Amino acid sequence: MSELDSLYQQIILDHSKARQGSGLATEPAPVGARLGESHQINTTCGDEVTVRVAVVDGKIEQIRWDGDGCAISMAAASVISELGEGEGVGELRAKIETFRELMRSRGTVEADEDVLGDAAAFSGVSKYPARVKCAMLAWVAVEHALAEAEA
Amino acid sequence: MSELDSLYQQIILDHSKARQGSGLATEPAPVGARLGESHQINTTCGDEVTVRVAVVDGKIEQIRWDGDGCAISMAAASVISELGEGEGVGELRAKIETFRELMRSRGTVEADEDVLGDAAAFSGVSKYPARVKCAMLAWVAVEHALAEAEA
Amino acid sequence: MATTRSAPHAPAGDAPAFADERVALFRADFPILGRSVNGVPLVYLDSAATSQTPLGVLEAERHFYKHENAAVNRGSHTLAVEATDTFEAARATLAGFLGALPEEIVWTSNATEGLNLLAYSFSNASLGRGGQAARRFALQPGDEIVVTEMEHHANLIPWQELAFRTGATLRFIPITDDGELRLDEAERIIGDRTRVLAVTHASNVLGTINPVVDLVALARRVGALVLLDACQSAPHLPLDLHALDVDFAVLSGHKMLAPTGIGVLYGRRELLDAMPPFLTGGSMITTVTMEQAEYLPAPHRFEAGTQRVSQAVAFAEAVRYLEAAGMDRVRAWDSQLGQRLVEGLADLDGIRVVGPEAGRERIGLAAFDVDGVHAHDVGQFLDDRGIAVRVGHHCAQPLHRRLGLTATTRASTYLYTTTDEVDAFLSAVAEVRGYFGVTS
Amino acid sequence: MATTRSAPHAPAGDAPAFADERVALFRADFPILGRSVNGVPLVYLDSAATSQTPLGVLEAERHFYKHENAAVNRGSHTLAVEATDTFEAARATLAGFLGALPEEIVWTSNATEGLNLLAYSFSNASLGRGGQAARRFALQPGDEIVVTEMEHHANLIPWQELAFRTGATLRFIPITDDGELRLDEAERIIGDRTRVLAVTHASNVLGTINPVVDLVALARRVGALVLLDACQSAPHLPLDLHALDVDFAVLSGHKMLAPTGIGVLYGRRELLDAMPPFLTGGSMITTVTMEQAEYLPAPHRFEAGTQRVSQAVAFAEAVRYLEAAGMDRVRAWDSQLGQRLVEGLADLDGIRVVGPEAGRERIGLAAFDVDGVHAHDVGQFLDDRGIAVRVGHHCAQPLHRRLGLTATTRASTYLYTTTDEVDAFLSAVAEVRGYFGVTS
Ligand SMILES: Cc1ncc(COP(=O)(O)O)c(C=O)c1O
Ligand SMILES: Cc1ncc(COP(=O)(O)O)c(C=O)c1O
Ligand code: FES
Ligand code: FES
Repeated sequence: MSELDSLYQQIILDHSKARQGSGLATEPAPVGARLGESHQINTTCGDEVTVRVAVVDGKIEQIRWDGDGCAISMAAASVISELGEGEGVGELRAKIETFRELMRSRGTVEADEDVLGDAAAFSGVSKYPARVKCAMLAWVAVEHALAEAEA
Repeated sequence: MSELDSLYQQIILDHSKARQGSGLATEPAPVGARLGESHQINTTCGDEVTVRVAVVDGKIEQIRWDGDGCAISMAAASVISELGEGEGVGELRAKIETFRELMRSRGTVEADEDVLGDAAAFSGVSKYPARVKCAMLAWVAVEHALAEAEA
Repeated sequence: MATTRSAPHAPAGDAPAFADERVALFRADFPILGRSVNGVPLVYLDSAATSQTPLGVLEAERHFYKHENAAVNRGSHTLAVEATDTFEAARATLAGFLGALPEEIVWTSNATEGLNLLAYSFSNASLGRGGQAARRFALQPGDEIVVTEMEHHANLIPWQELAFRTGATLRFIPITDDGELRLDEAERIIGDRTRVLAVTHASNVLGTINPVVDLVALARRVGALVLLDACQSAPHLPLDLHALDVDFAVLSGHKMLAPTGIGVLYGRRELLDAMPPFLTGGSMITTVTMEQAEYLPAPHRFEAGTQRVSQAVAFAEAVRYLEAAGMDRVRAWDSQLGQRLVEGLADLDGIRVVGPEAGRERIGLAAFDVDGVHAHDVGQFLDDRGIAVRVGHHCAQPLHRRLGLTATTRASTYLYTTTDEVDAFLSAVAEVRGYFGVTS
Repeated sequence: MATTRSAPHAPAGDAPAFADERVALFRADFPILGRSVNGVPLVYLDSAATSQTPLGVLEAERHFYKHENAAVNRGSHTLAVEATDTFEAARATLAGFLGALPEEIVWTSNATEGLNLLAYSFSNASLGRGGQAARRFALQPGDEIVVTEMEHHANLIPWQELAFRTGATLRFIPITDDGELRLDEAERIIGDRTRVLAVTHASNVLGTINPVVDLVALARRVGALVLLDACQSAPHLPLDLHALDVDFAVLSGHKMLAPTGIGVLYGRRELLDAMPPFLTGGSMITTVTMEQAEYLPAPHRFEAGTQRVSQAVAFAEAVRYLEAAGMDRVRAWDSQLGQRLVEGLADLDGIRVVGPEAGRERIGLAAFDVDGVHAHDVGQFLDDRGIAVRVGHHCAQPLHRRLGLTATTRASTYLYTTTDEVDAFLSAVAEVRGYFGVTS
């Protein structure tokens, strides 16, 4: 697999097209849930994402988002939305941390597919420091939204 | 004669100490004369000179000045004060022009002592472009003062 | 006044473009062009962001440090006198290149600083600094500053801030869908309230060359000051600022073979001499007390503190390099490559080039959108082939918004760019949509 | 509070000065030191104006242009990523050298620009820019800015202008006849109205090193911001800005082996993040519409337009050179030569050295008046012997006025200055009055 192909793995390209959880307006937030929202801008490119999380009893019921950006950022939003729904807040936080470490590793850390699921496909991104922000954009937004939901 | 000695010729050192025409207050301007005054600053060093000329019937009766500066600038003020008194305005203007050309010549023009008198000793200055402003300071002031006297 | 475009002051096409052999000779002066990235040879198509620097320019700077480095305009020892001569000679070289007088050339860090210098000097004038002579630069509520929809942020935000500081209003001339200025609108907008017209000579996104002559005429009619952003024109076309009759112009050395850290603000002599200072400090004053300071005439009034001496020396050498190449031929070459870019891109499916269509005048660049693929992904794909292009909003967000885009991919050329490089780029672009699985 | 001087934060004398052989090795890195002027070998004693640049620093810059030059923080192609990494690594190197964080380092053209950045940012805050967070930087009538009588124009005129723009009052701490700050007066002047205290660390004329610790304590007592002009200290002493606990500091690369055109503004992180921008344009924004712009956090908020990339790279290399030499040893050497200068001059008839007397701490420079001979004539005489010194007011007119002088002659040293050079200078000065026929 070429460097480029390891960046744009098929899973990433697929997620970037069939975007899980995309559309804040399409489905209402579950009633009774604690809601948190976060809007993040990638300052290098100007791309933006808005994420809404709904938390019930420490469990994430729903992650919905709107945004526009490159394949990496859209796929990352799709993946966390899929991965996060149904997770405990603490567990997802831990996964976000694991993902962040993976992204910062400059290719030195092996992704654990058991923990990260489809997000393991992003390991190639860590070799492209300029693209790490793309992968992190929605994940950071989820992190902030969770903090708001719990505040 | 070394380069330095050709810059600081004895005539210059002498004039810089026994300053002809120095002292605006020491002697009043002749009554009935047209007066002109000019204050010039050498922006590279901050030194200043103020010159007053008194003109009667197109002839320069008196040149007096106050100022502080390096040996070159003080000597140049002394020399023009001595040289100018008794000259016709037109003649002195011509001499100032000749002096300016000499100063700008970077050592390529021979000074005519018959025309410039003691000012011919300044020919060495032209090889020190940074010092040309020193030599010109009082001469430019006289030029401006003459213009005012004639206005 | 007609809204048709008048010819630029020196029409294109009167000089032949370079032969490929000549370009090969240029390339030998730029070692970086021989490097490889990702295991393939570099194809550098990002000169509109920053150009590369030839060895001779580096050598000029090195020579300065090995032989004459000293503080200029301050010292009186031999070294300082020599350094000052070299520095002022560099100013004269730039003046000659731009059709200006040496006293009209102010050194800045880059074009951005030049624009900020103007905006801050005008707001100082608005506060009364510079007295009566500077009143013509003072702005107040009701006054208008006019820019265009195609400006780089550098020629937009400083004016927004000036408007904020003075209460003046910022207006803008819209563009056509083809990325040309709407002169009919310009004529309507530039009116009695207009005090400053700030406009780019050539667009760093569209490639459009604006009709400066017409715009100056509109501004003169109402007595407005005209600022030309020459960042993208000075590197690529012969410029004669006196002939163009603009009041101010800015440019950056790093876009025209010089190192970073040096730029030029041009201002008509009597204007610069009347403007209040911007940066204050050493080397720009005559007399200072604890309470106040008096200032030198231009250009030194605007050059506070120790100057970018070796960068100025290098900039002059860069300009000599361009003069030796011939600016009319540089223009012909860039324009030929620019056309090749647009024509090649127009032939591809799902590609939308912004700016003037093929066949119309443009500088050597083309920005485009790839349907279904984000510009950063396009850039990444090209980079994998060693092709360096710029992606994003190119510091022109309002323009992109007007075009209905958030980002584009831009390829730009210079005198060292080869036809083969343009072709390699075009064939790579042809593969982008397939790679990302976009088929529609 | 006592008015006695407390020790500077790292007392001199704890490291040995260089051996002559070490200095000879340094000199081999500076080809210009081997040149001659007027047929005699150059004796360069003007490093306080601008230092010379070693080959390794030039080589670092050349390497950058030969291998990685590209626009930073904008591009996403490989070259741009590499250039950005190199540029940001240079920032981290400077931060390490100064005892600061990388985000606290803003690149400027020189110290003068750093000071103007502060003064303009504060006046923008005074107009309401930056909102509530920036209120602490806003000045109004009744507020006071305090400087000292020994400031360089760069640390005086920008504050005069800020006072003019905001209605604040500028006050100054006087000096003793020996050229030391009057701490008793400082204590009286720095009061509840004081908003900013701007003071030089080391004087470029007197050689005095100011008691920063005491001054910071006085400012903290009243909640004033403290700016340190580190132009003459950063090149000559180990600096730890966090330990000194100042809010801001400025310095210039060209005084510490780097090329011209690069300097640093240090600001405590939370202050920089709260301050409104100064220069505006590209690369410092997040979102821009035709009407307004939103800004990036520091340091990029203050770095508008294409940056001085290769100069930053060179500055980092210069700092590595100094670190390799050892800043404590640089200090010891400069201080030893400084003492030799003062002692030698004090022995001569008709010479008045300004600043602390022999035996008291000073950096490696001495400025003096020759009775009966104008400084420019002294300088000319020395230049004829190949000795390059600076003459004039050294951008400190108010200080000279305080000393009753209009101009002085200044000799200054650096790590490449030899004891022999200082001695050659001293014997030449001994002849000056004789040459000009002053006998009294
Ligand atoms: C104490 C001091 N402050 C400020 C400056 C100004 O530095 P620059 O001219 O590099 O901006 C200097 C040097 O000239 C200086 O010695
Ligand atoms: C049209 C235009 N104006 C202004 C600028 C700003 O130039 P700089 O970043 O060198 O200040 C640029 C380049 O980025 C440009 O293309
Ligand atoms: S390029 Fe904008 S988020 Fe990836
Ligand atoms: S040095 Fe000032 S006039 Fe000569």
